[in-house]
Amino acid sequence: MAEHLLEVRNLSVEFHTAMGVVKAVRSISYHLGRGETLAILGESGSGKSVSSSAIMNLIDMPPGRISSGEILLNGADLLKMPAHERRKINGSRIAMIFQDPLSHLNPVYTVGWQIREALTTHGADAAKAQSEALRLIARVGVPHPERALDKYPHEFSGGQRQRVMIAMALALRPDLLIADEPTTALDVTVQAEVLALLKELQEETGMAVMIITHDLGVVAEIADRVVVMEKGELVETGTVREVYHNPQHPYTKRLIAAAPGKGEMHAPQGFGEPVLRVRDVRKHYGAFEALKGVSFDLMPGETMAVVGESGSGKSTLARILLRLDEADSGSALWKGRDLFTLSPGELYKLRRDLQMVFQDPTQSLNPRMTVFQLISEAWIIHPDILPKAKWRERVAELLVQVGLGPEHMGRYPHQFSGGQRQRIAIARALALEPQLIICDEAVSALDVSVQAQVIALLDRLRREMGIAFIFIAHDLPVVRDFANHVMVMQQGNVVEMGTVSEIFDTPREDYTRALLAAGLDPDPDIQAANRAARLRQVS
Amino acid sequence: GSGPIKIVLPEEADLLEPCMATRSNIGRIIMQNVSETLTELDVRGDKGVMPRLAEKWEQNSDGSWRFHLRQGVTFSDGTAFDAKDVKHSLDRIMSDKNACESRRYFGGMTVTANIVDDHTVDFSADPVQPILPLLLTLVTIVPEETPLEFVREPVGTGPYKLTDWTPGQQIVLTSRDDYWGEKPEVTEATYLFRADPSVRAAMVQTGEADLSPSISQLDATNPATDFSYLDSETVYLRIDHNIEPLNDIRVRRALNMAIDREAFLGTLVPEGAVLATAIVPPPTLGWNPNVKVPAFDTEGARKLLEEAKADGVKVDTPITIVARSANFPNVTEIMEAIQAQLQEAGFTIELKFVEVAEHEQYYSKPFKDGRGPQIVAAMHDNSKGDPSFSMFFKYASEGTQSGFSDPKVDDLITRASAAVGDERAKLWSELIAYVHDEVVADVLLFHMVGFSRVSERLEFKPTMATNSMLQLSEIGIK
Amino acid sequence: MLSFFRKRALASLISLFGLIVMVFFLSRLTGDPAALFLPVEASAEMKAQFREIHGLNDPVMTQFIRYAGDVVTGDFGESLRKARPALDVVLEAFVWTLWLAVITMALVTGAAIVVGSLAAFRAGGFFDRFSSIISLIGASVPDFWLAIVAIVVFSVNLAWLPTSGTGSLLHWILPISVLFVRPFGIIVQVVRGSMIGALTSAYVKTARAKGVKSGPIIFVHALRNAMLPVITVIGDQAASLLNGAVIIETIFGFPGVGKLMIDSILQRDFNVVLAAILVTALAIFLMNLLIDLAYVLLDPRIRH
Amino acid sequence: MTLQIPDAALIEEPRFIVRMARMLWADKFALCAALFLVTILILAIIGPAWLGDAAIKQNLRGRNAAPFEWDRGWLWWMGADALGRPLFARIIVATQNTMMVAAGAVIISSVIGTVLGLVAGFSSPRVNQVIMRLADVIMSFPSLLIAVIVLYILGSSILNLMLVLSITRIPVYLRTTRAEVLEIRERMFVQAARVMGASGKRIVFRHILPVVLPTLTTLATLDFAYVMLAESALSFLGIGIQPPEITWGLMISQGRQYLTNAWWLSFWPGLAIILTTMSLNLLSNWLRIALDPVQRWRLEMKGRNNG
Ligand SMILES: Nc1ncnc2c1ncn2[C@@H]1O[C@H](COP(=O)(O)OP(=O)(O)OP(=O)(O)O)[C@@H](O)[C@H]1O
Ligand SMILES: Nc1ncnc2c1ncn2[C@@H]1O[C@H](COP(=O)(O)OP(=O)(O)OP(=O)(O)O)[C@@H](O)[C@H]1O
Ligand SMILES: [Mg+2]
Ligand SMILES: [Mg+2]
Repeated sequence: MAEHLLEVRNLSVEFHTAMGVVKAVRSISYHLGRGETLAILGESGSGKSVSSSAIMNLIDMPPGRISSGEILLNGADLLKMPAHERRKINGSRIAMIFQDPLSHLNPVYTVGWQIREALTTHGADAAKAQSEALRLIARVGVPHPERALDKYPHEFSGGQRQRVMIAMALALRPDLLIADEPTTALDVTVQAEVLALLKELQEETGMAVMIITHDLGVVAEIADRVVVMEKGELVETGTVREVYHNPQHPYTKRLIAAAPGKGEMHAPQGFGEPVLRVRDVRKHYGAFEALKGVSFDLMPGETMAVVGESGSGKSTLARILLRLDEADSGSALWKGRDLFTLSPGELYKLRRDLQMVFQDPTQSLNPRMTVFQLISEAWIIHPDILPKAKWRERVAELLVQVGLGPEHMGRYPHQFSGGQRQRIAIARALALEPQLIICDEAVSALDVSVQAQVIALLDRLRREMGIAFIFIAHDLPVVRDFANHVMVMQQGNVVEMGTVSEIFDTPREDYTRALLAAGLDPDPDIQAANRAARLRQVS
Repeated sequence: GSGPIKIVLPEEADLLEPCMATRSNIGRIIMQNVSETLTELDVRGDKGVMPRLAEKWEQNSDGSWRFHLRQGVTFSDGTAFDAKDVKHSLDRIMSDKNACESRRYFGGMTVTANIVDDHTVDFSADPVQPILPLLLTLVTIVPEETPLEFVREPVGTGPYKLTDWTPGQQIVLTSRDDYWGEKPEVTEATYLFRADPSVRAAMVQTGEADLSPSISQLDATNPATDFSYLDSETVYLRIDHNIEPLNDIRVRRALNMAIDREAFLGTLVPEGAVLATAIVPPPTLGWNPNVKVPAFDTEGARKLLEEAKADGVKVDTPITIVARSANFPNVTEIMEAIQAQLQEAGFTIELKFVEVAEHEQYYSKPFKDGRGPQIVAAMHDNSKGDPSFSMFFKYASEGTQSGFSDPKVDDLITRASAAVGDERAKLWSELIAYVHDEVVADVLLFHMVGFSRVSERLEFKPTMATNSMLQLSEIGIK
Repeated sequence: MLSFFRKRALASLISLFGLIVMVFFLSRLTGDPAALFLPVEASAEMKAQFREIHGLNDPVMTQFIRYAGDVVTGDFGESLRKARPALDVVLEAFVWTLWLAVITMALVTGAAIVVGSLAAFRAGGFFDRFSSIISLIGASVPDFWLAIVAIVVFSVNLAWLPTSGTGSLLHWILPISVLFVRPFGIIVQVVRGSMIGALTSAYVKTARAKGVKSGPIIFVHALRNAMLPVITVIGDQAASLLNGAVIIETIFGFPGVGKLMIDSILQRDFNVVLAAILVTALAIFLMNLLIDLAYVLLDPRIRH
Repeated sequence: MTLQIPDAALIEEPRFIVRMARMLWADKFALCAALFLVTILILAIIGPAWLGDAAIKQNLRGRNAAPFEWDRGWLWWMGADALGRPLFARIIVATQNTMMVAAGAVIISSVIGTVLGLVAGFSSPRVNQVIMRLADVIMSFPSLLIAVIVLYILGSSILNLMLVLSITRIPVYLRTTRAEVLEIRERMFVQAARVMGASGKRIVFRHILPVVLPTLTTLATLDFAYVMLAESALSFLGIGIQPPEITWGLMISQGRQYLTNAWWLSFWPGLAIILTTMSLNLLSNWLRIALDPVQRWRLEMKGRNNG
């Protein structure tokens, strides 16, 4: 067995909470060879992040406890190693890309400093570290690398932060890279670049990659073998092709069946007056122009998907529409009233109509409030929506709608997995019964089965209640399934706008075409063919 | 032997102005060390007023005084001392351009100096001053060039001159070679200032200082170095006679009887303290040995109160005792004990402790209108040997701190102030007895003692005047 | 940035002026300096004369206008007590206080951050309990106890250090040690509390994943994030030292501004009080400005 | 379809009070602290009625009696003061005044300071500027001067003293709160609340305040000690509480001169202050953990292990 780089045997992890012990991971075993790529699939909350944290020795113990098992790296049990030896392994031999880049980057240091630290911690000198950092950040495709090194995490877009995390993890060319949903916030072109980068490094250094993802396309593109988890247990394992073509476990079957991008495309819906009319919105951060005149109309009951490269201003647009940031110029007429000039009082009344699901679920939930408090806060703020007696019932209902259970009501955000947190955020937005929901990567952290479920829910709401959506996403198949209209953005500009079918079937702009081409197919065979075709093109 | 010494004092001198030398924190440093006076009171023996810069003096027939000055005396700036300096010194004190404190001793009189010749000066006073030579113990002599405003570098004829003054830290006096008198053993005195008594005591113990004129009774534990001395401070309760029930003499008598003065000695008040029967301490002219401390008699006090009550005096009205925090050692405890003793006799007493500025408002006139019955606890210092420095202020109708008005008292004060010799002593004695026994003006408590710590290498005995004057020439070095 | 400074300076000037006005008028309600300067036996004429000389007889408004005019020309008046320019008196004392405050706070800050951080790192552990007890005793022990006990032990019994006074470096040891104790106790607790939060953040996990050692994790990653409340409290403690450590100055015979201020307040030496407040206020305003700048430097998310 | 989370959901979350009690039981230090504080509170209420007379009974012959001389009777076990009054009784009687001044001053200053800090951190730059400069002014106003002025003009009483001490403590809370608000208001969950239409008040009190509160509580507990000692200093200068009222601070200041001869005079009240501060602090540290969902397991785990 010594040929395996990593071997996890009978690993069980449990957490202590007020309501008893949560067994997050139950006796799972898998292995990973040198140069191999293992994808871990599984529903959100199934213990993917926890098991990889266990490998990194990052579980807070207590409250967590590794109740059984061993983790062998080159045959040595990491769990039995003295602390200082263990520490030397982190970063240099095993590195990790975290799921939630904003909270995992230190807010008070520049990203350059944080990348350099990874290098200097393991012995690089300052000058070397600087040049390496520059090389890395350029390699992961962050624009203006020199300047980027001196910026702080909050000055980046979600995708850019994720790339910073990737650069940091790759800094020391580890033997094993654990990537926890490394591409959820990346647009498809960048995603393709990053995946190519991983492959390249794998070839160069024989690095093994353990990738946790919900995106079957990514699995198809990069993985050799797959492990599927459900409720803390390992339910299926095999090569990518085996699992895709011949799933055994009902969950796996369901997962593969739920892969998006196969349904019918929605036709445009709304007729008559648009509910939201955005005109020429501009925004500067210092000298940097994040939005360069964005205009569009949104019809009632329609979904406007916003796709485009990471850092193109999508989140900025969302924030501006909600008056979380002030636009420099332009207007946004919501049912005829300009959102940008409303007084605080008027804005308050409109707030319940306009809701948002943020890109970063961890940060957008108050860590001191229980799920019940988080969701019912909406009704405290807008008391006319629901009488207090019905709150419990309705919270339970909402939780079920987003794929959680009523029993989660008393828990706090840190006790959930990333995807679960995102669902809480969605439930919170729904609680206000708004007429427009802006979803910033709202479903990218969800596994495809839940994603399908949530999309179905949103779609139903859209149809039944006429809620309009601005749907910011990188995942084109999801967009294809859900949107009526699509707006493609690049560098603060709208490059193309049209109905789903126009964009997906007859894209006009090169950038749109490139985006579509970079999309990944969940079928490993198709994906392999695509890749081969791409390589041919390049050469 | 001879050599330098270090003296640690509780309070820094904020000025070293000769005409302010009557203030104790200043006088302690410069009086007779830097600035001398024409005459000097003998505080160690009973020689009374002795010559200093004046060799002798006599009263002229018109009541003015002629002083013959010592010759061959020079100031520390090198100029010679003569009659013009004397006149200027007096004029300067009397000037209204400054706030010279010594002037207060000349309240109600005009004194002028007339130069007869270089070494003779006539002082005429209106009204005639029988104690002028005593008053002149308070007039420090400065060179005639001294401006009317306060100076920072005192120039005097004394055995020492100021050589260093670092405010907040130290003052250094160095002995003069050209001093007219005997050369003292202390060649240099460094004054240090520490407000905390236990630190002062510790400094002498560790050798960081040689002399601390005042330490706490509690620290005075080493008989080899620690001495107690009667320090001329008198603690008393000033009664405001204007407000019922304190306007009734029986009530005032009861106050006096209800306090067990003896019980304080050796407990809250140091052993050596003397029970007071007058506002001035025993060696003062006219101190009356026949006046007796009121006997402690709670029952008697209670009876007197009941009597007064029967006559309709509102003895139940709460009486406030106003005391000043940190006025003297144990002031709070003493006042609390007094309060308890008075309550025992049937009084209703409230205590009020205030800081110095507020205390002053209760103590001195004009008193506030609409005040309730009040007693002010205060401490009075007279080491000058004559009651005139106290009696007017404390007891005359016009006196600033007087709580009553009695024509006989006023008359006695006027007559005693003008009298000389035995007559003067007799009148003061009469006044003291009258105020104490007939008027029952106040509740006199203790003449306090102070404690000093003197390094064993020094030869020094503190006196009643040490508080306000510490002559370095009296310190011997073993 | 420059406009920030200009605005800040203007606002500070206005509040400084307000402070002076307030102190000027309020202090004059608290009694008559003449009665205190002159002995109790002084006659009414003498008191009147004294007031005349020092211009205390004029209406308070006139006095204020005169004072304000003088201050503008840099004249802070004379000390009644010391018959010297009030500003000289104050500056002399303030230098001592400033040194005392700066040295003490530098030592306190260093020590408290290290101890508080380590305590937070193993919250609930032995070192945490131990340092908590020590620092809490420090924060609540009466300072004169420490001062007197220190003198008795180190000066009288052991004879290692001088009891009090100034002069050599040795003289600074006791006062600084005694002054050290309380701010140390307070800041340790604040650091500890703030660090416990910071050490559980996700970015600390990232650092651990990078293999960063505990030392840098505590003192580089978490500490800077935890510093906001800490520097605020450091500022508060420094301000109270700048206003003068009365007890310490009194016991150790240290000629600082605290004792000066107390004496001047009790003696109603208004010019000195005003000058002292102006000087210390200026120092405190400056310090607060530095602290506000430190916020921005420490946390890039805070913008003005 | 509902996704089940293993096991966890099955146990119903216990009631708040029960949970707090369990967590208190889990931390024995905090438990002792809480018991001590409850005792103090009871003594503060019944002290004056219970031992009021014993505390003022003077006995000059028994002055400065040493502690632990058991034959004098239990009241004297801490020794006696300079007037022979039993220190034990005096400390108990003084609890009421001490707690009133200290708690009063700390509560007033922390509430005012915190509210102003929240306002300064959350509202327009102009309001911020005004409040912050006001804080500067108070901060540079020497507390003794405020004391002299207020107590001179209004007279010295427990209430006024409370007022004086609280004025001087406002800036710490104000500045601390504001500094934290500046950072917290940039956090995402605050923005999420804004999107929901939460009013400024709600954001400040529901979302921001809980994050600042632990730091403020730490400060407040330490301020208890500060206030009690400051009160002692004021008494010593003759502008604070004065006899026959008693507080621990006053007892300390009265015992000051006896420090080298009869240490117990100021030792016991000093000890009372130290113990009170320590208890408050232990309790506030416990509370910080108990109220923080991310930290709470520490106590819950222990509760489990111990009980
Ligand atoms: N500190 C904690 N306390 C209690 N439960 C926890 C804690 N951390 C994680 N869990 C639980 O452990 C389970 C596994 O979480 P994990 O983060 O591994 O999920 P995941 O598979 O990564 O999901 P996702 O894809 O949504 O990120 C979840 O049910 C979560 O609620
Ligand atoms: N506070 C800020 N200061 C400076 N620049 C900023 C700030 N916030 C965002 N930016 C910049 O604005 C650009 C747009 O950011 P935005 O978050 O809108 O991107 P996005 O389209 O949402 O990208 P992603 O898909 O990666 O989330 C980015 O280049 C980012 O660096
Ligand atoms: Mg996860
Ligand atoms: Mg974004």
